[in-house]
Amino acid sequence: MTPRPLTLITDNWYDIRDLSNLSGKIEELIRDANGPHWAVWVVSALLGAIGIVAFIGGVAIINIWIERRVVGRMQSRLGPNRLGPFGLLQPLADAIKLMQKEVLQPKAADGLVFSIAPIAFTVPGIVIMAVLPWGRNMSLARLDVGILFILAMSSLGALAVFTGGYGSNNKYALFGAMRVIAMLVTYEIPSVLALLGLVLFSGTMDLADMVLFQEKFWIPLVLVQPLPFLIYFISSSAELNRTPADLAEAESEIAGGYHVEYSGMKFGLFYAAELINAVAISAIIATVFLGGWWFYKLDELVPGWMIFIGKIYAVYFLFVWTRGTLPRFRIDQLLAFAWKWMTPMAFANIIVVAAEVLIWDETGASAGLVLPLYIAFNMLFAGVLIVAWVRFMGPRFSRFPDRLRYFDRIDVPSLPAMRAPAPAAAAPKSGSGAPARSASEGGGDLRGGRLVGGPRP
Amino acid sequence: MPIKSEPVEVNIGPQHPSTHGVFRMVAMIDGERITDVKMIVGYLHRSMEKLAEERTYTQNIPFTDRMDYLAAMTSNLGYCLSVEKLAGIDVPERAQVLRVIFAELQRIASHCMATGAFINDCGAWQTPVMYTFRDREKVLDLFEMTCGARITTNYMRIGGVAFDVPDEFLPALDMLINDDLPFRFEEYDQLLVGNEIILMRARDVGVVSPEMAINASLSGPMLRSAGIAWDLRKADPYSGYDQYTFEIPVGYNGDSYDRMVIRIEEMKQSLRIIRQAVHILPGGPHKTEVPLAIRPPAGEAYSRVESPKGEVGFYVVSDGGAAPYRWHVRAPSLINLSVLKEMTVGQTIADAIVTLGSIDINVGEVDR
Amino acid sequence: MPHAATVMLAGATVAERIRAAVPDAVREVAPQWVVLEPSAAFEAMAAVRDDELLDGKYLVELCSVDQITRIDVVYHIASLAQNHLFELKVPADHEHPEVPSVTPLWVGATLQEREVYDLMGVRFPGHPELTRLFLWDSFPGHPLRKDFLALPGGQKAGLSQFPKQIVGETGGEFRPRRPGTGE
Amino acid sequence: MITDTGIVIAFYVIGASTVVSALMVAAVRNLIHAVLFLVITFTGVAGIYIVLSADFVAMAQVLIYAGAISVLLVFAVMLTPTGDRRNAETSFQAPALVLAGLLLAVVVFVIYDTDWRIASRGQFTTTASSLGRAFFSPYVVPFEVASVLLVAAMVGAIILTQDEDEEAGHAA
Repeated sequence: MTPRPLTLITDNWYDIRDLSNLSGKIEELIRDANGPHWAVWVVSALLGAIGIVAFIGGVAIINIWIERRVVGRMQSRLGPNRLGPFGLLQPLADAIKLMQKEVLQPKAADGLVFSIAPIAFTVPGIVIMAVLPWGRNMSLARLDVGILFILAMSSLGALAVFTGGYGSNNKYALFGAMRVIAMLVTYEIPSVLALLGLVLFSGTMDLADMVLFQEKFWIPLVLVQPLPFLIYFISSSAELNRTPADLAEAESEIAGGYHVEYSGMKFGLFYAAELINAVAISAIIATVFLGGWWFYKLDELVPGWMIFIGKIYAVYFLFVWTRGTLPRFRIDQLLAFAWKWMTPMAFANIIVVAAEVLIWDETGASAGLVLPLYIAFNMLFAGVLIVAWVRFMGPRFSRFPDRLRYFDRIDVPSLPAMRAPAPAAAAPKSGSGAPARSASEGGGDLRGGRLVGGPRP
Repeated sequence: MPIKSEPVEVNIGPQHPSTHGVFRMVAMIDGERITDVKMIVGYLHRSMEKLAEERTYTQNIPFTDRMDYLAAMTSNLGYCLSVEKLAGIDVPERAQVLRVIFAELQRIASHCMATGAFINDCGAWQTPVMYTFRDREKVLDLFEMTCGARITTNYMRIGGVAFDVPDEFLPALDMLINDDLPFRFEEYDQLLVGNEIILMRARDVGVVSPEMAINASLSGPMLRSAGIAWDLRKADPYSGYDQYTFEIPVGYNGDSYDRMVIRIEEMKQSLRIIRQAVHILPGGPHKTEVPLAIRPPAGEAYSRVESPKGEVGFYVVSDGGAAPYRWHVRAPSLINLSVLKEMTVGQTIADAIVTLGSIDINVGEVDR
Repeated sequence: MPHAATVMLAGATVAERIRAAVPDAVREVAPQWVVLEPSAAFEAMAAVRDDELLDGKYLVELCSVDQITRIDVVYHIASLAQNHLFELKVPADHEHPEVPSVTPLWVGATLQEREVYDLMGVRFPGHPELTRLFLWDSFPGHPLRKDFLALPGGQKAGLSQFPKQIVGETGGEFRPRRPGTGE
Repeated sequence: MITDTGIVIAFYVIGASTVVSALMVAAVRNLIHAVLFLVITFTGVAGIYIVLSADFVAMAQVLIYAGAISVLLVFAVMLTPTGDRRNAETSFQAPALVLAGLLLAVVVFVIYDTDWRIASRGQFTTTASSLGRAFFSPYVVPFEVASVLLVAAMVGAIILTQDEDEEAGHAA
């Protein structure tokens, strides 16, 4: 909004440590040539937009490859490895294939809504990139309310998913749409509250200032705020429709959900936007929790934007990891998890953080003393809360002998039908009574998946 | 202020990622809750029972492969047993042990598939399927080594097995059952059995009461999960199963989770059986000489084996000719489906998918 | 004690128990099976299921055999508690076969009776939903019958080869069954 | 006064699209379409806030109205039976028109009656912190009253939607 004075690290425009030098140089040239003052705005906006769109194009292509290779390794297979070196050209081939495919539209679909949804889904992920601090001075739009902007944009993405699901006029798609709306309402709250704790602690909503805060105190905020990190990670994986919470597309239940009717490049847009959104959320986590472009003294040697991208992909790997590992929740379990665990925990965290900030402000203690104490306390707090929740509020199963019985023989009367009848239903668990009653219990007990005792081969 | 809702009719299948074949479930859904379920089968109906009346007894063996194509060996075995019972044929000792080895290997392969697909239905992103398929492939490699086919093995013959095992089979088997699979099953235990999300998804989902299980003629893991200790390998031993030491795992709750754990445990028990079978594998012929166009005396025989899915029974009626007069298959997949409605009504779609996955149907066997 | 094997009960033993409960239900006693009167078959089955000695709680399978002059519906019934198995047969008329449904006794018979109806044409009065299981509603005839040698009227296999209107038991063009409408 | 040409252009473009989509909300027959147009209207209003360099309000507008309120409207529409989704021949048309006309009159009157003064101070530099200070020092009572009101509304909504039968079922 308000242009800030440009403070360059070095004056050399070719210094790749900060790409804003280049754009600053161009702006200076325009100013020196007495160009119209709006030209500075337009040119810098265009430059940034081109950079971000180029980055996103690369991301969409390379992330397909990364995701498939990484998940391939997790699934004990190779993943794409034929096309080009290490299969790097596979995403290009996929993209070309998707572009060639005919875009089908159901006859009864809501035409405009159906067509606009993939675009509306792609935009928020791209726009979020604009407010991120890519380097010390590399924010395309440095907003005072950067975090609010991010939250606002990511809530729009879910609306686009709903639009697609509704417009397809398909029952599965509508299920996906309804699920995504329910999840949006639920997960918006903990994710906002989680980031609120950070805002309280760092005292700013400006993303660049948050990075500077972490640089100033030499500490990534994830250490000080472990609980918000978990909450935000989980709720954003729900917002991203990734596996522990991919209920909106739920391949095995509703066969793809909101994008079940999409084909060709419309589907391709959904697919790419999903990856872009994942990178955008990873970038947010990298910025506010991991310190963005700052990494101790490394950012003086390596370009900050490279550190930032490295951090983005570290977080992105976490997303791929959970996707490759975990089964899916049921929708009611997921919503219950959000309401019954994440929201109360986030509130508790805010109270703790507020108290901590107050103490720090009032006592004026040095950061070197306060921060390690806070780290220790917050880690302990998070651990205690999680363990207590699992102990006291974890799922209860109605009948839970979590083990099997083992029978090594099925004994019956030697001359059936000639003998006295078996007493009916001795054990309530065994319908006909006799097998469970007369069989000797052998082997061992299965508890927690481990066989305890008993003769084993 | 009650909210009025309209029930929606949703087709789950025949083209659906989680129906494991062309199986169709028409569900009336109120919100996400299922109020009524109809199953529609027959997309894979090949009328094997009619075709079999035109073919000789030996020519019918390949049909049994194509019924439960995930457990071809056990179907083969059941059919051969019924004809042997009808014609009074004795099977050599070596063939019996080989049959046991292959039937148990097939059980491992089928349960691998069932477990992986079940977790996939729970929503895991293909990873468990890949893991279990990796182990299933190794078993199928052994099949290929022995009879040249991986899926539709056509290995059992009336009076024995088609080929003796090749020389390299036993070392490979030894490596598989002693080095590879025990480690893998431990891995399954660690990854799956205690997994919180799987517990939440599968515990108390798709519950069958023991009374219902018996009344609905369920068999296999479905019956055992309900707490009924019933396994034909123990109750009605065939092919010398009574000489092996093994245990049958039995659940308490009759829910999907129990069925999954039972399958994992059964794989371990199968390993035990195979180890003993390899140990006692005798020499001698692998097959009794039986005329290719065998003509059993007029009569009928019903014989059954414990396939991975449950009790596979073959009811063969002979009129003394070279082809069976009537050939009926008791297909466990079909009969296990009779409680589908009771299990799924009142659940959400997600639970219904998990329930269907835990039944472990094979559409080839349902439709025949 | 050796492992028990399933005992196949002799027909006479089973017939004796059935006669004790339903006097005139047994038509014929064979060494391995018992032939029941269709009229009293349901009562006999109920007796078999609830009998203390026979304990036929578990219907192993249900199928049918076309015996040219009649159609036999064959029941294999087992007791899991006592581990025995026996066989009952209910003959039905070949032209209009009808056998009382045992669905009220064993839920497991639901799909198997539908299968028998579909492929052999035996009707089961008392079945809650007796529709074809595998074939579509307008399929002409019942293929497992011995007199079903080819499709009638020179029809060829393949769905598109069938005429829209077929004089069959249910008739009408092919359409997927809709739940809840009884079609 | 806004003098910058670019900002004036932006104001008129955003204003026009906001007004047009607001009109479409009333005009379209499909309720879902109406909600989607409403989202565009909300976003347009946020755009106007940005033009007025009130970035915090703009973001709150997008987050709360476009993100949350519209989702609630979508919920309401989806929970409406399909048959009741027609908004064409509703008997509320005439009263709604009257109400809208009155509202317009009030707004126009206020616009003309207010003495619009050009702000003496410069642009906001950080609207978020100024807003926060304003909320918590001079306007703390209205702020707190508003939040109490919202809590009361939420409790009321929960009680309204609770099914009586269900309640009885839980008690039993």
